[in-house]
Amino acid sequence: MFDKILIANRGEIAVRVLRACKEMGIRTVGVFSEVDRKALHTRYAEEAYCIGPAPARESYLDIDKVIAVARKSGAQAIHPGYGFLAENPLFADRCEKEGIKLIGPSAYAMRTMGSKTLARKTVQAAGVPVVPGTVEPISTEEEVIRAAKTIGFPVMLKATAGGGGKGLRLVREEPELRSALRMAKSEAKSAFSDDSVYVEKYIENPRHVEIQILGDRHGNHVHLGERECSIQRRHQKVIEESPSVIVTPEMREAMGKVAIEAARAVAYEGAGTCEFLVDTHRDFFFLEMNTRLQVEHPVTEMVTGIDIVKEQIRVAAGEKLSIRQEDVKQTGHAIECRVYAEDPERNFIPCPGRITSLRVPGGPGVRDDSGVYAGFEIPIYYDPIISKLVAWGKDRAEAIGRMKRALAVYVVTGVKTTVPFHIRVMKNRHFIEGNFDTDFIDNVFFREEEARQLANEEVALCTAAIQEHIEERRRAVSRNPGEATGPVSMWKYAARPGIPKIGQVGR
Amino acid sequence: MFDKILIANRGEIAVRVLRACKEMGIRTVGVFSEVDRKALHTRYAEEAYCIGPAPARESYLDIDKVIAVARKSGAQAIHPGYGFLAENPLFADRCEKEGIKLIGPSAYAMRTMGSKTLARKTVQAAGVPVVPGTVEPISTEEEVIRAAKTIGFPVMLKATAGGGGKGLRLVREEPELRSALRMAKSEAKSAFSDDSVYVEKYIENPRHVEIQILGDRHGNHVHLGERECSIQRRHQKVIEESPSVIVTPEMREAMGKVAIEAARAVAYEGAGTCEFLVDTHRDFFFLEMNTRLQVEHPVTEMVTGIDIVKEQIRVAAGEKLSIRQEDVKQTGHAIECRVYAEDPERNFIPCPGRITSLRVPGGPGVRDDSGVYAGFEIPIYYDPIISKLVAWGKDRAEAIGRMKRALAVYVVTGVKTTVPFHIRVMKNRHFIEGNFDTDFIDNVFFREEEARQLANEEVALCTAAIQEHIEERRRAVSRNPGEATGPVSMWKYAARPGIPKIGQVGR
Amino acid sequence: MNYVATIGSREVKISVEDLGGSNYKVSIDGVERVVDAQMVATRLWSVLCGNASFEVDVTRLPGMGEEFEVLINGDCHKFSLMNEQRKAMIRAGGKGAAGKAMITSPMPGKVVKLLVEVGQEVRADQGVVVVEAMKMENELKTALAGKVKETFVEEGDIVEAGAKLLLVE
Amino acid sequence: MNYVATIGSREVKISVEDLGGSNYKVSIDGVERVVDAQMVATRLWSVLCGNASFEVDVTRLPGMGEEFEVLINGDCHKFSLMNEQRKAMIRAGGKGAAGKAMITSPMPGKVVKLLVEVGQEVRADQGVVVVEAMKMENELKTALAGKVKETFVEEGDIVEAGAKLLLVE
Repeated sequence: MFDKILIANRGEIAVRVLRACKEMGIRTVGVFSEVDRKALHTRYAEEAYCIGPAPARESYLDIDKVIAVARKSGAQAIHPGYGFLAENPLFADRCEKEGIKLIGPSAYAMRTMGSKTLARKTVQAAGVPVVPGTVEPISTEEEVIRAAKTIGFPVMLKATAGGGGKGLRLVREEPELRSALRMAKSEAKSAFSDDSVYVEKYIENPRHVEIQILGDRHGNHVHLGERECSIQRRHQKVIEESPSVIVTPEMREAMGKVAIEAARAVAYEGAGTCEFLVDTHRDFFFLEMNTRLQVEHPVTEMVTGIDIVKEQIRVAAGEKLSIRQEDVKQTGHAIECRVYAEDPERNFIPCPGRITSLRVPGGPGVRDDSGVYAGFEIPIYYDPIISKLVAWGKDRAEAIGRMKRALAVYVVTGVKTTVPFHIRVMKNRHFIEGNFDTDFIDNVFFREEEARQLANEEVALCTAAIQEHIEERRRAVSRNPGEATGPVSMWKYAARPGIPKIGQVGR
Repeated sequence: MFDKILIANRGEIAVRVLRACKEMGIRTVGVFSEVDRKALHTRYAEEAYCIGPAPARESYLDIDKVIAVARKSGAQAIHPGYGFLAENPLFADRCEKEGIKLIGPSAYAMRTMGSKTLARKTVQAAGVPVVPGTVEPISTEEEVIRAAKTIGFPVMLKATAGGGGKGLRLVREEPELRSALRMAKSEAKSAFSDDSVYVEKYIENPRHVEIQILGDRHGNHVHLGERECSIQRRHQKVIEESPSVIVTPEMREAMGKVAIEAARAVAYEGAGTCEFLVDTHRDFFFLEMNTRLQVEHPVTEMVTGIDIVKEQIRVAAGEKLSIRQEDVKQTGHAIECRVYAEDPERNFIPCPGRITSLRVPGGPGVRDDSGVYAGFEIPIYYDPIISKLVAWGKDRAEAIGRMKRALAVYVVTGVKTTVPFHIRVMKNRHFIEGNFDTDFIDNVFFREEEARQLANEEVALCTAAIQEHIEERRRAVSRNPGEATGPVSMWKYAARPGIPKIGQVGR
Repeated sequence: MNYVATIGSREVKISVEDLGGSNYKVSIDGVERVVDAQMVATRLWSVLCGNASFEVDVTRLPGMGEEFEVLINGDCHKFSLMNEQRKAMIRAGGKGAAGKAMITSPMPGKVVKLLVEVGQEVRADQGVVVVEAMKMENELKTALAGKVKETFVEEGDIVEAGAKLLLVE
Repeated sequence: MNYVATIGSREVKISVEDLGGSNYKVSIDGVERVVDAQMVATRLWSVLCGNASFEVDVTRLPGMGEEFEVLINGDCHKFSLMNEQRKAMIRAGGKGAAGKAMITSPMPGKVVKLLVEVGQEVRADQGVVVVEAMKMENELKTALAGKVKETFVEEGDIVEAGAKLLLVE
């Protein structure tokens, strides 16, 4: 086993990996950009090295700097988390050259699965069903138009190097095609430094179901069942759950088998995920394989009891998988809500800034994977994820109930978050009934929300008026300090012991 | 099912019950004393009523006031949590008279099990093994001395109405007896308003193992396996776990059967716990039955997946138990550390005061059952419990690893807590090996701790010196405001963006 | 103190009176109630309205105009709230700024693209500028149709939250 | 700035020099190192000592004397730390208070019982007063043997943390 691991990431996922290392008694090395000196991952690592200025290109994406820290600190392995260098085969090559173990699959597996078109070819050869579309990446507008016409509208434009919903565009009719292509390419360019795209048939009302797999270098592979990620906003996953309400035991077995075939096709080592689209007939089509730890891995951990990050580390150290397929059991139901620093009232624009207070929910069945703390300044340079809130219940209804009560007391002040959005989803009838597809949020949920009457308006008005009243009184006192003993802060007012005079009984 | 439940408690346990109610969609009514207006349970309840001044006797222990709130709010049931009115048969009688369902066993069961001596008689008749001792409560010093001599020293003095380690005294030799009796009586008087005590044989090197049971009014009883509570400080449980390292499957089955017999003997309804002492030969003796939810119930919930509070509520509403004995499975291992506002460096004296900052650990397998928040002022009037931190792992080693890493990042400033104590226990060799009895902390652990060398002394010195240095600079600036733009707060210094200049690589 | 709240097109009169401690008598359109409001964290209030208990997160938006966003269990109430006297003053003064729309940056970020030029005609809801923050590009729109009067930033500029970007008339 | 730390009977010389930002050159008994100390919450510091990262919780005890308790991952370091000049001044002034022990209440609570009377002889480590807080009775002891000189409280009194209870000489 490794003595020391470098975590080449930041935020919640770096903290997640740090936790696994600490639990295993492995020493940890963190890296941080200049704006992340006080970030949680810098605080929690046992050693921490600054690797440059805030822009990721000059720090977290700089292979030379990361390797230099690994050598200086004597780390034997690097965990890349997700994003940044996680699926970069050049980084995998470099680690191999330096004799440092990258915790993840081989550069070959990354290259094959990283190219959507090559991945399609490879898994198709292994007998995995895929969505109809182009097999080669295409670059000119004319080629794209020709391909789209051949496949038939609606089509999806997808970045060849894509992931995380970036460089993705749905095109329903031909006239939209050019502008959509331009935007897909520009996003792909800025996100992946590669603007090539391909075209796929768009499946109507699809559900997004993915299979978590684990493999070791001794040829063993298991799957840990499925996650459903159909609650998406603009093709970005926002809520995930396991198991999926539409997956039957037979379907799970079939999908698991196919996912393992896909993994075997590239001699996959470590944790990976095969994503599928499921159509209304419950037929499933391979979409892509993510050759890294997924954001949503905790839902699988909660229903199986398996610590996926620890398994990653063990197999990277050359150990055999500690579990066989027959040991994997899904118990109960887990749901994850991604809490972003975004303003749901302003079309989810990012809200960097300082978290002035934070209270994280606890209690039975609730897991919070966070990368922030009260007082932390969320930088503008990186993904706006604050935390992943996960709730487990013995069944889906209990999980929803727990998530609802946990979200209701999740307090983040100073920046806006998506917590209110999640509360609304948890109360939505279609969500509760399990009746949704990947377009549910954009097409159904927001429309229903607009028509909704808000509750407790008078409480909102009262409280705002009282706050304003206290503020005005405070300002008045500040202007006329002779009238009082001194300026009075809001906090002082708030903390002043007062005996509540209403609602008392029996005195 | 009930529409509305009143929670007649405060702090973490009131919050725990509120969570269960919210998850079940049941409306909640909280009660609070004048110092608890801003307590978490007051904030989280959907209705909240002030029931009087801070001293519990005038608020949380005042039956009339609690009943008045129940009637005014229309609550159909009352959950008493633990402590306060939870095991008071007079309260149970009163609830019955008022037609309000008390969530718990009958007044008869409380009376029988509440009197240690009556309990012993009752369970003995049902074939349950008990510790040798007096069967009747005794009150005069002479009687106590006589009984102790008959049983043979060492003996335990125990409050008849006792619980939670209060009113408990070990007497090894006769000369200690009088003073021990006086203290036991005085503690019993102030804790339970009843100073009668009884005498029991003291079992050397015992381990404390208890069985969680559930019963409904239809005559069904199940047990949820055992908890071990041997990590005690002065007979107060501080760390609990499930399963116990010394309990074999056969022993579990035998203890479970006996616990159910004890419960049946009083037609027990709801959640209850049979406590046993286990001697070095793994023989077990009934100690007492707690007729309420236990502080340490979460460890059982984490290994069984059963929400004990929800089961309490369901059976109180007249439903049948939702689980049969064969459905109960222990999976993995869970450990609970009670985090108290106490100073482990000063003999664990209570530390009420304002929590200036709080960061609660999260991530996989960690549950925090807390009753406080950053900014909350812990009152001097009640139990000093802040939170219960629970860690689950697939085995005991993983649970300890998780607990250790969770405790390491558990931040509470403003008041001292027992977190550092727990960190030390998690690192203790005997604890890790499972080699301890109920006197381990007092007799072995503290002695080993005294001899220990502290790590990182130079870091401690550096940081204190830097803090002092900044403070002096700040004071200097305040005295000579002309030299700077104004007084500078510590926080400003701390938050000042600075580019770390050390440890940078690759620039 | 007397206030006027504007919710959409509705106007509501509110008055607040101190009762000592953290208790206030609040009347909304003449209906009185006693409210116990305790601040428990920055901008977060524990409110007892009678015996009903609420957690209320109050944000007063920066900038001119007393715009509030109040969160209660996932519901975001948006309204403006103004001291009655101030409201009256502003009314008397008239709206000098009618027909103008200043586009400001809702967050700190980088101006990636100006989609319009000075003098260009724009329709309501047209995208006018793209600001990037946290790896996301955000197209900002003009609520008002008209002509671009002035731009205050160039592509590549780093801007603070609330920074003026361009003016539509 | 120069300091003297006293750990048990050991004395350690410490000097701190600003390097700008949050960096300091700290020397302990002549051994220098660069320390990056950032306050991340009240009294809680994120410290990089070279590249080793620590979370350090620093409590400066109230009362006279610069007594510190510093927590690092469950280890509590106790020492006094004093500006060198101040230390020198105090030394020059001599210890007027030698042989006296003031028993103070370590927490807010209620005085339940005075176990000794004025004039009574006490031995070191003898319990002298019982203070109750949070349902627990706490027997406070005198570290010093001697005679009870004065009592400042009566049974039943509610006392603050740090309140004088009695004096042993």
